[in-house]
Amino acid sequence: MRYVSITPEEKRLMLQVTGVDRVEDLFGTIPENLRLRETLDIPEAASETDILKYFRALGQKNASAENFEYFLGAGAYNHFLPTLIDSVISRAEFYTCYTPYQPEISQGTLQATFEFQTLICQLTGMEVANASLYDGSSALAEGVLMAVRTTKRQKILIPQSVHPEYRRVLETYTANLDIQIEDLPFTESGCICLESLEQLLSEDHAAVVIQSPNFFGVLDEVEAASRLCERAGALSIVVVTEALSMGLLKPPGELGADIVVGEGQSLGIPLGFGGPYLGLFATKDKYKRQMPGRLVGQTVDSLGRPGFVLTLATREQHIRRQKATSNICTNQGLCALIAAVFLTTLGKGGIRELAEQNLKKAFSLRKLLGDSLAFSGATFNEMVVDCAEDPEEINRRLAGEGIIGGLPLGRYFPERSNQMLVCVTEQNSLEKIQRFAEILKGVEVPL
Amino acid sequence: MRYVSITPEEKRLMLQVTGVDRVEDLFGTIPENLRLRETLDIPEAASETDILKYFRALGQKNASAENFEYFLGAGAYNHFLPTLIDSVISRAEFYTCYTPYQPEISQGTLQATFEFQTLICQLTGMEVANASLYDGSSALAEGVLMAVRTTKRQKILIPQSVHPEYRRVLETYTANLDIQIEDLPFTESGCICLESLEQLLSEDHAAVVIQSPNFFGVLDEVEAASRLCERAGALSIVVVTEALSMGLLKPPGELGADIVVGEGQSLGIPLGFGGPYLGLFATKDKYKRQMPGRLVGQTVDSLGRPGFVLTLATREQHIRRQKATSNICTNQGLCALIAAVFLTTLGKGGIRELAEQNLKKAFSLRKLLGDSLAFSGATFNEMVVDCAEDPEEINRRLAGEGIIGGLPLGRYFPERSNQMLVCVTEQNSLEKIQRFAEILKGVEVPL
Amino acid sequence: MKRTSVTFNLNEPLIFDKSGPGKAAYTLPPLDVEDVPVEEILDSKYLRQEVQGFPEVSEVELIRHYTRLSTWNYHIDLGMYPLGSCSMKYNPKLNERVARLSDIALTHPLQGDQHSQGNLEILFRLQETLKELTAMDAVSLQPAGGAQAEFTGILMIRACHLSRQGDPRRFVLIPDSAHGTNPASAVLAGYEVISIPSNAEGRIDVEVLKEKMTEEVACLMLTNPNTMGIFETQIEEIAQVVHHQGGLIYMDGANLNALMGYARPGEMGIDVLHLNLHKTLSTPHGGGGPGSGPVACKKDLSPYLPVPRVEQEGGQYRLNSDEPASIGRVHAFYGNFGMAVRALCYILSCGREGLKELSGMAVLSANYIRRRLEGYYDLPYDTPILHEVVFSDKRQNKTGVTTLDIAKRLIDYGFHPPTTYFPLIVQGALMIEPTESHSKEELDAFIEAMIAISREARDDPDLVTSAPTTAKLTRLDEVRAARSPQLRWKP
Amino acid sequence: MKRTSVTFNLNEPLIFDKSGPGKAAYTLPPLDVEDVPVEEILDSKYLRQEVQGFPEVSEVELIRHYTRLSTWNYHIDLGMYPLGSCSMKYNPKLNERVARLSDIALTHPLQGDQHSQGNLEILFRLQETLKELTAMDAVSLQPAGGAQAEFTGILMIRACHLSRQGDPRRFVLIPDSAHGTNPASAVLAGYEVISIPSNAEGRIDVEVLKEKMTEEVACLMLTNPNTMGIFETQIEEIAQVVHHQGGLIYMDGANLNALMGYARPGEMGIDVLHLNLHKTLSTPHGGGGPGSGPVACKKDLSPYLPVPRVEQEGGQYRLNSDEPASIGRVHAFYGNFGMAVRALCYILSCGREGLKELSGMAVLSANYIRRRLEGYYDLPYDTPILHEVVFSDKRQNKTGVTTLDIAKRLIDYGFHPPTTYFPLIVQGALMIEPTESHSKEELDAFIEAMIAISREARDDPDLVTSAPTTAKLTRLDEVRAARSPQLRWKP
Ligand SMILES: Cc1ncc(COP(=O)(O)O)c(C=O)c1O
Ligand SMILES: Cc1ncc(COP(=O)(O)O)c(C=O)c1O
Repeated sequence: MRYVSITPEEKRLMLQVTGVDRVEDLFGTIPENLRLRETLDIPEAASETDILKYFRALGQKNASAENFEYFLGAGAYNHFLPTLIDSVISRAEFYTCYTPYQPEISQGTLQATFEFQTLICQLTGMEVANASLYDGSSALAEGVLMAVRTTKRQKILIPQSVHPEYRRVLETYTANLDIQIEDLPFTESGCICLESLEQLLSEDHAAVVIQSPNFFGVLDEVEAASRLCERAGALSIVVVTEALSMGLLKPPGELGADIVVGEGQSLGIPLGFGGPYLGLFATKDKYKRQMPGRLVGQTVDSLGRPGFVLTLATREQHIRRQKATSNICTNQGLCALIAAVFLTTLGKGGIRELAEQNLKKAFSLRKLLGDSLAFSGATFNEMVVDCAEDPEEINRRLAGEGIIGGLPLGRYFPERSNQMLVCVTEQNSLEKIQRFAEILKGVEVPL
Repeated sequence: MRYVSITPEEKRLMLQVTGVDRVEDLFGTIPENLRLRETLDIPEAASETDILKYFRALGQKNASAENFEYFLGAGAYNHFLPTLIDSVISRAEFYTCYTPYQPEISQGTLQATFEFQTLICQLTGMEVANASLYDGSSALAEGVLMAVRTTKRQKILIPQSVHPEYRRVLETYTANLDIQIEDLPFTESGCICLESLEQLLSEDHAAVVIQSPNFFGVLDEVEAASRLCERAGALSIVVVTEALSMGLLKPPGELGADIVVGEGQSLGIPLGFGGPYLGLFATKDKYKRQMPGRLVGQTVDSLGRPGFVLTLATREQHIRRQKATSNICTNQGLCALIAAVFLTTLGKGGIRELAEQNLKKAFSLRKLLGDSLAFSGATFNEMVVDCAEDPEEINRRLAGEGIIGGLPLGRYFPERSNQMLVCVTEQNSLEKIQRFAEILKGVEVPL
Repeated sequence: MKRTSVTFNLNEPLIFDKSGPGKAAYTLPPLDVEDVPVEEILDSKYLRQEVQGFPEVSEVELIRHYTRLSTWNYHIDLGMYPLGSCSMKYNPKLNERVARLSDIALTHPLQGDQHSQGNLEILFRLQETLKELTAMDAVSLQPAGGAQAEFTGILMIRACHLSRQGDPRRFVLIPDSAHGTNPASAVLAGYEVISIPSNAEGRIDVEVLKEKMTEEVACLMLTNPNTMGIFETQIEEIAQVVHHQGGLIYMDGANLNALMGYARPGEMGIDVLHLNLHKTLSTPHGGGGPGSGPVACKKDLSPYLPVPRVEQEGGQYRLNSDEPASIGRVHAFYGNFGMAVRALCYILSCGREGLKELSGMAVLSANYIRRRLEGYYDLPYDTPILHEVVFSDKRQNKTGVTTLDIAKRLIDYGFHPPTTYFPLIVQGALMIEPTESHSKEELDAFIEAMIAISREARDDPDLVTSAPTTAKLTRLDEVRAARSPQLRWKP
Repeated sequence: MKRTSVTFNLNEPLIFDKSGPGKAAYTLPPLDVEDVPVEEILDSKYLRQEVQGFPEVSEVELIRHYTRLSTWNYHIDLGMYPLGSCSMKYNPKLNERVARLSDIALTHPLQGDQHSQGNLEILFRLQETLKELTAMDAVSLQPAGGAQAEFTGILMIRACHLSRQGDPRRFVLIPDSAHGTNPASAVLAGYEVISIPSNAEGRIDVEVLKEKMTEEVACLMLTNPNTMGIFETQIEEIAQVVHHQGGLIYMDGANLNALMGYARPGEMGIDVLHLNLHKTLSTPHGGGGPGSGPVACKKDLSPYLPVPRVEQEGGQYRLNSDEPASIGRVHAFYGNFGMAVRALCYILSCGREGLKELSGMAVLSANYIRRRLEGYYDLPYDTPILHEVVFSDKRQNKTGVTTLDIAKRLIDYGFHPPTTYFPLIVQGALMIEPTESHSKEELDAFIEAMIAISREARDDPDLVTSAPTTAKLTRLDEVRAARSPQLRWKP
């Protein structure tokens, strides 16, 4: 057993010190009848060689971005993963340490997290950001809970143009907390209906949730909605599933958002079949003591030297237990580090260039698709297409050409079974974009 | 340019300090007419994404051990590469540092090298080993030079059963040094002819070189030859191209070798299309001051604490210049670290188990091939097979079944154009061993 | 050989202070589509200026920045990290390699079952293995950590009560030794918490439990072995008491590293349970995650598990979201899949005997430490323990030395301190969980350091109260940090 | 911000002292063929006992062992490593990734041209690029390092003379500032060495050269820019002198990092040249290799290049060993292929402008250091320099401080010292080569440390002569090491 470091002779000595004859004797406090007599029905230990073979064989049963070109987004995006990231996060110093409870020997994680918080503030245009939550969906739930806590109101307005899985998570989180989730209609542009919002929004509402770019890819009415929220004393919660968009688009913070929640997967995290991802959470300074999750702050040590610590812990479960702002404990530390490395790698110029490439590539497809777009609103790198044929069938055809097609919207919205949510990133080539358009429209497209 | 860290403004400041206007001005000592006017005819910088694509595409034009099963050895062996190796050598602390000239800040490399030297002594059964040479072939050349230096004699006996490329290197190295290379015959068993050796060996001979297992896979007469050498006052030089064999076979040191040279590739180094590999060099304590290459020794610091330094540097070119024992400077440091990690991973039990698996798997093929073996001598994991057909043709057939066949001996020995040198390691499966035998014999083999 | 030397270490400013215009660490391929100006695609009202404050550094600077930062961390690959309740065991390198195989790592969660058979097999097989390990009937891998798993499990219990009786009930009983996430999760699920005191043995006080266990109680949420490392020997009686009142039992399985192959929660009357892949099953803690908290339950509760479920039929795997009784989702997609890959790799590497050996050696190591230190540190409970031991600083208090001081002094000896001041029922708790990973040499060095500190506390308390002296920083001012929080860099 | 802090660092014994029977860090698959006992396959006379003294440690112990060791090394990713003549530049991570692609890394050298087209393209393309970079006509990538390349190149010169005149000639001229490998390689190739003194400018004394350059001289072996970082401005005249006597010129191209895109040896009369991929082209130095020393030559000399050669014909690549005039082989297979992969990756990453920028910034950085330090350290030659600068310790000698002391003191300031006591023509040489990798901040910190040391040397020399005080060890006893060598562990 290569993961155990004690020889049989040392084991004997240790047992002697411990005063028992056999390891089994140490389990004496477990009632006899509860002790497992049989061996577990799990295979015998496999060798490294066989394990690698097994997982490689499993991999071959998947499609992956190594072999396919993806036109699929919907909350998980196939972006450039700079080599630098793995060089940094593969350092055991970063990935084998615990949450930095002992600041004297955790300054590496602490400073990196402080930088992450700063980068997220800059990206979102907000004043304060935490050290991460599980993913975008639970970040949304936490955002709503915080709004309820802060406003002491119980109603939430949210449109169907928020990622349906996020919405489902929100419903699960709020199900037993006397919170009412209400639907906010959207228009043909794909944006929320501002008139309806004006009508529906009342003094009972804790928050309005908007996603932008929304689930249909459309840049939504964040600024107008935030203004309405402010008037009603509700908080404006903006969800971003495509964090890269903020490299180019006006960030929620500049549009009046009170809380920005999002998914940081686009920031250097592999698609990874859905996780681990990175829940982003940013808000205004005045709400910082209401925030969920870990926060790193700057301070000095007893000799006056600057350093970092986990702070505002009185919000947290390990201090406040049932009164905590959230139950979260372990979060997504290493993914936050990934995002920090990614954003630092790209920097001011790169984040914009990358975002522009997404916009322009998606635009080139948009032009090719012309009148088959389902919504008229402006888009970033995703758009909904009306299909002449069953989208699932189109996807089968695409797969034959090494393309993973878009998301058949019927999977979430039965009434939209002829629509496909398509994503184009910097990873898509002109050649495949054209081919994709051809197959989608069932005709040859002139170059 | 991501590999440069100076901003345009900083560059301006630095130029100012330096007293020139443009970087070009710093090249003023290069005569006008020698300065390059044109831009180099090299492509423009490519992005990380495009470079990865390019090299992946190149990789797809190769066969590799990822997709093929290899029955090819001949000085380069497809063995198990424990994951631990890359975890260790990917630490920048190990791979981005220089030769440990400053021991105070190089103890990591120094201690690891000291452990490597010890492991090689243990494996070869010798008393002292150096910190590495370029590869097995130049290690052989250096061994012969050392024998000449030590004995002050000029003749060398060496059979054709030493790796032909090693022999070619030896010839290149000794071509201008008044050293005579003489041929030592071998018998039908594949071993050197001891009677001939007895006849040929004289007081003019500096050394006899034997490879074991030799190029034909046969375990050679090291002990008898060494005894004869001793009698004649010549040194016995033993070449080992399959270092793993010493995990099971009596090592040269126990058989009377004076110098052991070899290739350490089997010890955790990827096939790597032939390099970087690892030249091994070990000898008796009494010859240590005649050795080529770097040596790490234990000492104490000025406060009496134990530590390691490069030592016996007066043998080396940077001190002794034209009188040095060798011209070698940069050697194969990181490959020595790989071998140390490999040998430590396997340890006492693993090296034997791995070697036994090689022996047993090769034996299973040997049994299947029965009477088509070209030599009668005992073998470890390689053997020469007489083919009914052109071996190159057989290899083409094998390739169609995902198998890289053995080495057609005709490539080195025109008179052996119907023979193939076959290697079986622990990486070969029973299934492919059987299939290989079938195709080689052109018949179905009963299981 | 002394455990530590003192050497220099490079300081490093914030990355923002290294930024300079014109430096960059990235490259992108040239755009292959028509380069339409952004303003022609989007109205300028949508566009931001460049991101203010974003750094511009070269690749070299970036690597040096993070390399220097990294050297300021203590980590498992360096030495023992005996954080109680955290199971800081070795994180195998093979797990990391397997999780990075591109055909596994570069897969999209919505690419469809037919394109994901390999991944679905990983999820399914891990679920099956966890069922066997715990003797539970069904598993979901969706929760991303222990806390989220607790929340999920309690929601399932709630759903169960609702469907059985139309009433979710009102309370959750939680022992006072429980981890803070337990009450926090119960509240998030809409319950009120009733605390159950521990008895003199450090176990649940069954008499009190009987008293508090009414028909208004949805469940008892216990940890077994508990946070003192003590097995709840009366677990069967406890289960009876709770079940008798129609309640259910949730088990926080954070401490499963004590039981693998020796005992199974499913045979103790547990109804719902979570385990932490990032503790028991060796996935790295990553400086604060990602973790993964699979939830396991008995058949009765399985209708309430989150969706989607991974199912197998005729050798094909599929995702099924059509479960009307499900509590819904707690995470988009399928949770922290990458952690599942690592955990399965670990299980296959260890095998059935290996897993049992791990728990055995973890328990032996903890008991060995306890025995060797009990002469030096106060043991608040002399009940036998399994995988971890909790001391207090009572003896050291006499000279003014506290748990905090002892922890900081351990740093000077080259160790990460144990968990401190938890569980709350022990004043000045020092909670030591070695796990099975360490050599006897490493354990002995830790023990000797602890013994040396106990002597220092007696003979030279200032030495201890002024520790650490050999760390990069010493005793950071947490009050100041909380009073005027500096949570980000500003230009 | 101070550059360094002082912190603890873990000590670690030899791996042999951690060994214990029954521990293991490996696993192997079960044997799938018949398990015939070894003794039935081989006579026992062939078999050894188990390897005496081989360690037995767990995976955890192994990783901790090497992790701890690693922390004792200074390295490029940590900070500036200004070793003169070594071009210790940043080693890009992308190179490492590309070199590990399994379809490239797991290929057998003898698998045949048809199965190796990708690898052969790498070799071919790198050769072509190096030809362009140097203006030479042919390249071999076979030599595994600079020294082996020198040997190869001199052998080619020898073969050339032999074939031209039936006489290899007898001498090789080498400037006294040359690297030690130069004379050692010349002797290995069967020549005697004549040393050429440097003139007051630090350049080859052309008058002396003229004197020594006879028909018995096979070649002049020079380094350009030389080891003082000084360009041999009279290179054309030198070439004329040498060629006039039928001699050839070998250029040690270790310093090519000064010239890329600015000047090309092939246009200066150089006949044979080597360059070091592990210097100029960023392949990592690995604590002492592997390196790679491609040899380039003019058309006249190309018949003598080692075999095999990589050739292209009709889009197909092939290896050709059928070159009767070749000197033969200096390495089995094709040399250190993995380094060629990295170097090509680097060249493609930098591109034509990038390579030039590298050399430009390397030269600027060296000149900047020189300017800022020349007020504090003696500059033995005030000739303009390119990529490196050599100071001496003359001024510091006045208070008894030597180059060794300055070097050791730099460690306390968090820098790797420069190359010391080389070139030999400068007493107490301090040879500083920054390369292009560093930020101005890092360069300035180095400069300030050097200035501070010069002050300390004046005001408090003991501080300098007792350095380093913050390294793991200080001033190891090399005399003792050499007098009674302990070259291996023994039980
Ligand atoms: C006993 C116990 N329960 C629950 C948790 C919470 O787990 P997580 O951090 O994964 O949310 C922990 C983790 O520290 C724990 O030790
Ligand atoms: C000028 C010069 N020539 C030759 C060499 C030898 O190169 P290598 O170490 O690759 O053999 C060096 C390396 O230090 C050098 O600096």
